[in-house]
Amino acid sequence: MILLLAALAIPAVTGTSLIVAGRGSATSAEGNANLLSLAASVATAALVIATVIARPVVDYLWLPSLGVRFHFAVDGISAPLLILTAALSVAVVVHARSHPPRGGSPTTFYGCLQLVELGALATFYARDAVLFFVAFEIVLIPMWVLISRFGDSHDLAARADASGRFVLYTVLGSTLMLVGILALVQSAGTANIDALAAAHGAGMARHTQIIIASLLLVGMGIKIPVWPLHTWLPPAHTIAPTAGSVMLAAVLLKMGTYGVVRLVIAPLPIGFGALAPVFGAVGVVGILWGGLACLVENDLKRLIAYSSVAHMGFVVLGLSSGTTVGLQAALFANVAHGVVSALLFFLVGGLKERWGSADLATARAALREVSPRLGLALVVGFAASLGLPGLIGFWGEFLAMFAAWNPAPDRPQGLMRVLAVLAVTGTAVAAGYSLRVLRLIWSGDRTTPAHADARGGEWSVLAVLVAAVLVLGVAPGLVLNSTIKDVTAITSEVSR
Amino acid sequence: MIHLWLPLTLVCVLVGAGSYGVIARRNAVLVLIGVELILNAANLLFVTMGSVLNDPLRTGHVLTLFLITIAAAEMGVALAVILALFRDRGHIDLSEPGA
Amino acid sequence: MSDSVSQAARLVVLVPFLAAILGLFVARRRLASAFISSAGAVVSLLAGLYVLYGVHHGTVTPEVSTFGSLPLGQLRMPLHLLVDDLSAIVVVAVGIVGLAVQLFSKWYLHEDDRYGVFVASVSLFLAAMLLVVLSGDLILTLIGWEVMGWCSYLLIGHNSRLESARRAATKAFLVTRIADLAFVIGLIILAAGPSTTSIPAVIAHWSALPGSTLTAAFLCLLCGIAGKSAQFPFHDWLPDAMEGPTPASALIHAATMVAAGTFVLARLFPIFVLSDPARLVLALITAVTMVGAGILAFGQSDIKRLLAYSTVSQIAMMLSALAIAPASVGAGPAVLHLLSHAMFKALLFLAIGWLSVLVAGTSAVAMSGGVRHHPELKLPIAAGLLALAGVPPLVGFVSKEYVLGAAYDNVSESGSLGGWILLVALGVTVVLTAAYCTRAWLVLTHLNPADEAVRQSAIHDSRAVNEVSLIEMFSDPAPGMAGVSPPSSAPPAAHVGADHGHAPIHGSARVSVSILALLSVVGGSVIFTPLVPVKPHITWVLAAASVLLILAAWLVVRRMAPITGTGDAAVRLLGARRMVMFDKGFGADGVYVAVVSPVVRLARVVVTADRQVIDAYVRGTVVATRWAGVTGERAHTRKPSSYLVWLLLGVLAVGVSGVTLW
Amino acid sequence: MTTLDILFGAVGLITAASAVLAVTTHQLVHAALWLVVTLGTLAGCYLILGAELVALVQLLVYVGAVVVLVLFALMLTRAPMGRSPEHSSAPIQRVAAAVIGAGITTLLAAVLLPALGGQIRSTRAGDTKGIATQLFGSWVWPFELLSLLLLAALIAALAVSRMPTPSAQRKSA
Repeated sequence: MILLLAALAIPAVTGTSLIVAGRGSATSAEGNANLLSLAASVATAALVIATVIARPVVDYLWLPSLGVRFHFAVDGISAPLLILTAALSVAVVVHARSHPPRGGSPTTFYGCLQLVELGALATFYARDAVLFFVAFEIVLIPMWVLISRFGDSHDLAARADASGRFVLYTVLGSTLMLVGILALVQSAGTANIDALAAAHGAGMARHTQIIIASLLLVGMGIKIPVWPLHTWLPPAHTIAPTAGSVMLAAVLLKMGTYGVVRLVIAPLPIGFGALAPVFGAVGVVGILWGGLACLVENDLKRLIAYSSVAHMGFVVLGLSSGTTVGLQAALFANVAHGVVSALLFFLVGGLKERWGSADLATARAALREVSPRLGLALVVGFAASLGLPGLIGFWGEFLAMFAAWNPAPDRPQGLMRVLAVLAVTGTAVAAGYSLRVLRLIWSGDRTTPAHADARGGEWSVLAVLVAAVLVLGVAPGLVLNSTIKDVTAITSEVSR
Repeated sequence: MIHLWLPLTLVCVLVGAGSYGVIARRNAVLVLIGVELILNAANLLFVTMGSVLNDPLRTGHVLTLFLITIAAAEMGVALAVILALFRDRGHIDLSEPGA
Repeated sequence: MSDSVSQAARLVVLVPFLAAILGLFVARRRLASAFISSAGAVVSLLAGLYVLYGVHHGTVTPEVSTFGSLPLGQLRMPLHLLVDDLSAIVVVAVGIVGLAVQLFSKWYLHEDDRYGVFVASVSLFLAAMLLVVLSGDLILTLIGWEVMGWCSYLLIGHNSRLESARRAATKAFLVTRIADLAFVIGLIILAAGPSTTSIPAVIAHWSALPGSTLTAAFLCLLCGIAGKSAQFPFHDWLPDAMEGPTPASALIHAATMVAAGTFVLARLFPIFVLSDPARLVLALITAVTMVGAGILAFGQSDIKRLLAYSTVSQIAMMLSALAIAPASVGAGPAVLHLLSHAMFKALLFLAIGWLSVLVAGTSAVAMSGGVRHHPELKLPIAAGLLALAGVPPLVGFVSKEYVLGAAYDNVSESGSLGGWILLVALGVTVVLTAAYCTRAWLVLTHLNPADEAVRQSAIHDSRAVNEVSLIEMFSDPAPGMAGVSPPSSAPPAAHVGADHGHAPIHGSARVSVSILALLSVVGGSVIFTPLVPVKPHITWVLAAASVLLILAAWLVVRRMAPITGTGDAAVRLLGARRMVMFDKGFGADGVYVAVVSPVVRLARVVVTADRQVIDAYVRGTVVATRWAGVTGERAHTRKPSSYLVWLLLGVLAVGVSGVTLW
Repeated sequence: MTTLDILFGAVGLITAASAVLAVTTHQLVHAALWLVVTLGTLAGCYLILGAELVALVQLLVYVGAVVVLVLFALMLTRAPMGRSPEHSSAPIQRVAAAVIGAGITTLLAAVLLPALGGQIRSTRAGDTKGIATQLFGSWVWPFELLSLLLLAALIAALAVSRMPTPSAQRKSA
């Protein structure tokens, strides 16, 4: 219990103290801030792993009049996401050692990173719907600061536009989500996520379920993001600093899908079942839309953002199938996208710093020739991105397609099969854009202008992520075994 | 012995007249007169209920006394504001747009 | 026994995989990577031999678990290997070719700075191919299938400094990937029925209910197989893939990956045979492919591309055996042809690669008379071409006899439409194969006294390298398309001849070529062993007919071959202008481009729509908010008395609503 | 009908009429004077209801002090004497005012009369002693707070009237 509280307290205390105390922007402050937040992240990661193993529960009454509890716990669904969050928090700090933040006080930068970690961890720990919402909102402002102050300063208007768009869009989503959560808590009579899931929507009328589910799905759909609510993502990623992009893609987007599992699928099975075809359809449109956009997009960071939209489309498709396979697929694809997008954004962030821009139309030295390490990481990253079997991206995508082909009995089978076929087509588009990028920047005969290869912190981060892509690709059971018990509880399917 | 509908009707009429005065008047002092009428309606209601209820604390009467005092204070401040307004604009016509 | 065989089966896949990972770590050190990759291939081959031994002597648990099944609710995914006589023999064949290629590439890529990466990719490729062969689970098949595709992307694009190699690699991967879409759907359909991906369970489930669903699944699978095996209409990536280094071509595009489709279908043969429509479609595809590719092979101006098209034709032959073999015959003929093709085609590629290093090019012009100048190559190339042509008693003859026999059985038993079509197509293909083999042999052994002087000076004077390519340019006026630029597949730094820089051939490379040659000659005797699932028999009528056809083709081509020039019968028969068309594969590439460009156009539409339509709503909220703000500000008259009206109206409204609602 | 009813009805009618006149008259000073009448008769109402002390205070403070303040305000703002229609707003606003006033009257009547209007109650006559005891007993702290409020209002009024106005600032600038 103390472990769990400490895992939340460390980033909270470090983050606030860095932001409040660190006014000086002297160069010495930077190193100290980095060391402090590195120590904090490592300690948090250790504690998170300890909580995943020990599974403690923290449960206090928080707001008695509303019945809101200060209730945190770990289960199989949240465990992989917690580890992902903690590990990437360490990674961004390590990466920032070799690529220091620009544009503001470094203490603010590291403080905001800590707060983002706090919010994400608390979201995944929370077992109370209202508490979940509070945690969900914690990440918003620090992330806005990261984008608006530490983002790409070439075009200040674009930076203001991107950060404003991020905040307004997500706040809109949060508002809808809050209304949905309050309605859910009101009509189900409890805010306890486990109790909500165990009830399976018992005692709630069909139309109530549909209304609440649609509110929550739109609200979280903005965060995921599903087409057509995705237009905040490309600018935010393009502008955000590397650390911001990584946390945004790898952690924040996951909070949306995690919320859908926790607050829509589990407690509102009938309502979600009614909306699932639409939800799955927008997911598949997102797959194709994002993939096609990647085929002609010329800004590398923007391209990866669109590929995120496509990958999250597979998660959405898996969720909408309503079977154990689909949920397993979605949860795995969630983690997979976290790892792959983190790898790609670390890479592209480093490349953008080396090149000065992320424009693909400019002729550059081929990575394979001048920086084989970056080249290797890029090849692995894009191979995983196109869903190559044996790498992390494959399992989620394939299983999602399988689940869509074989949906739960209350889903329209014909439509879901059409969606499965379209999703398969999306993997070919993914191959198209991945090879396009590789052909443009990885292979080639140019060796000028030369740039340095990855070393030190950057290389170790990339190498660890590449290893994760391989290991989870070869042994997907690591994640799937963790989630299966709670997933079968949600789908109430008998596991064979 | 008294029928309660009599004072209560008077209360309603006073409030209605006061509201009319607040809206229909342009001169700030006249608006203030409307406000005073509404305030007095409240007083009357207090006194009525204070007289007919067996309240050992005498709340109705005591609060009316307080209200009368507060009304005096309010009047003083309002006068000061109106004067300040007059010095600034040269008129106290509330249907003219403000600065 | 059973346990150790299971272990060996796991090692067969695991060792090359580990060799690939390790190889990446030591990629910069030549010797270490050569050692690791070769050792990986050797261990894998030995383990494969042990598995083969175990399968035929002793009890074996056919289903070998790997890393446990995945927990997926109702879908059972055991992820196990399947060890039986079918997989064991193919494992050994793949292992032999793999080892030969590893040994050969140490010499062939002697001066390549990315040798380490190359052999690591080859190791990974081997692991993937062996996984496909040993797989007892559709998912493992898919994994191996796609990883092979990715490796072939890496290997074709090995020389990524060349635009043509980059284009060929991208094209190969995209074409196969698009075909694989259907493959994936086919697998999903197959697995969805019995809710498991285990191949024995899938076969058991579907044998009980053949029907349109099964046909749909197989049509989807056939699409993927046609892509991977370079069958019409996906065939055009394979000739372009000759941009890759020759050892890679030998391994991937001759012996293994392109034949993987045959293996997968052979694996699923018990249920494939139940779907007549799918079999007819396969028969049509393979008939068109084998004849078309044979014709194209004859007209190629580049010997390596000739081999590529002959591969396409031969693969079609293997698949055709599956399309027509009666259920009683089984997948044996196809697998036998797969094995024999693996041997002689790998041999041919390695030998031609060897020659290409010596003469600095793979075009017919550069290679003309090559065997005369390098007599040590005479035997292997002759063995390879004879086996390819199907001359008795070489391995090609035996396996081709079985394929023909399968067609004959089909026609004589049931006389299906597919059987007749294929019997005719096979006959034509036998002639065509013999014709292009003869042509290649005549070109390679051509001795033109007039050219001899030029060639001699070319070999001894390094400046004359330019002249050689000049001659090529004159005789081959359209070097435009990807695979046509002749010297590209030689190592970039290679000079002409063994005396100019490139190291003399290593002993190990020579041995590997010799072993393949030996197997190509005597490999046919495998039918007398229990190692392959066929009964030893020869249909004498067919054998005699095919020998006669081969002889006729030989004589005709022999007569057509000119004495002057390069001794190329095709030039005389077709003329240079038509050969350009052959080199372009009759414009198949243009068709692919025509497919891609609408997609790119659609992508542009999507990006425009993203910014102008969807984002317009977002920007629209900004405009709307601003408008509401301005309007709201206008509504504020700044007149206190009108505010008072609203205030009291509000009070009234709240009061009324309160009273009425209460 | 009791005697008190008749008395209250008479006084109340005067009160209501004068209140209406106070908000409708076109002469400024008349408005103030009608206010005096209203407040005075209201004191009479209090008397009838038996609240002598409140009635006295009403006379003292309201009629005595507040009305004087209103008259001062009128004079200090140089209000025009005599009839002038400018004191009232535009006709449409007056219509709105009438509607709202009538509405509020109706609303209050609809709430108060059904709830309490039907009752006949006796009033406590001359209970000054009880009020005084409570005022300086139970209510002493609010009473003292009120004195503070008065003080604050005094100071505030001073401060507001001495405050430099925006236009004066503009002039001096």
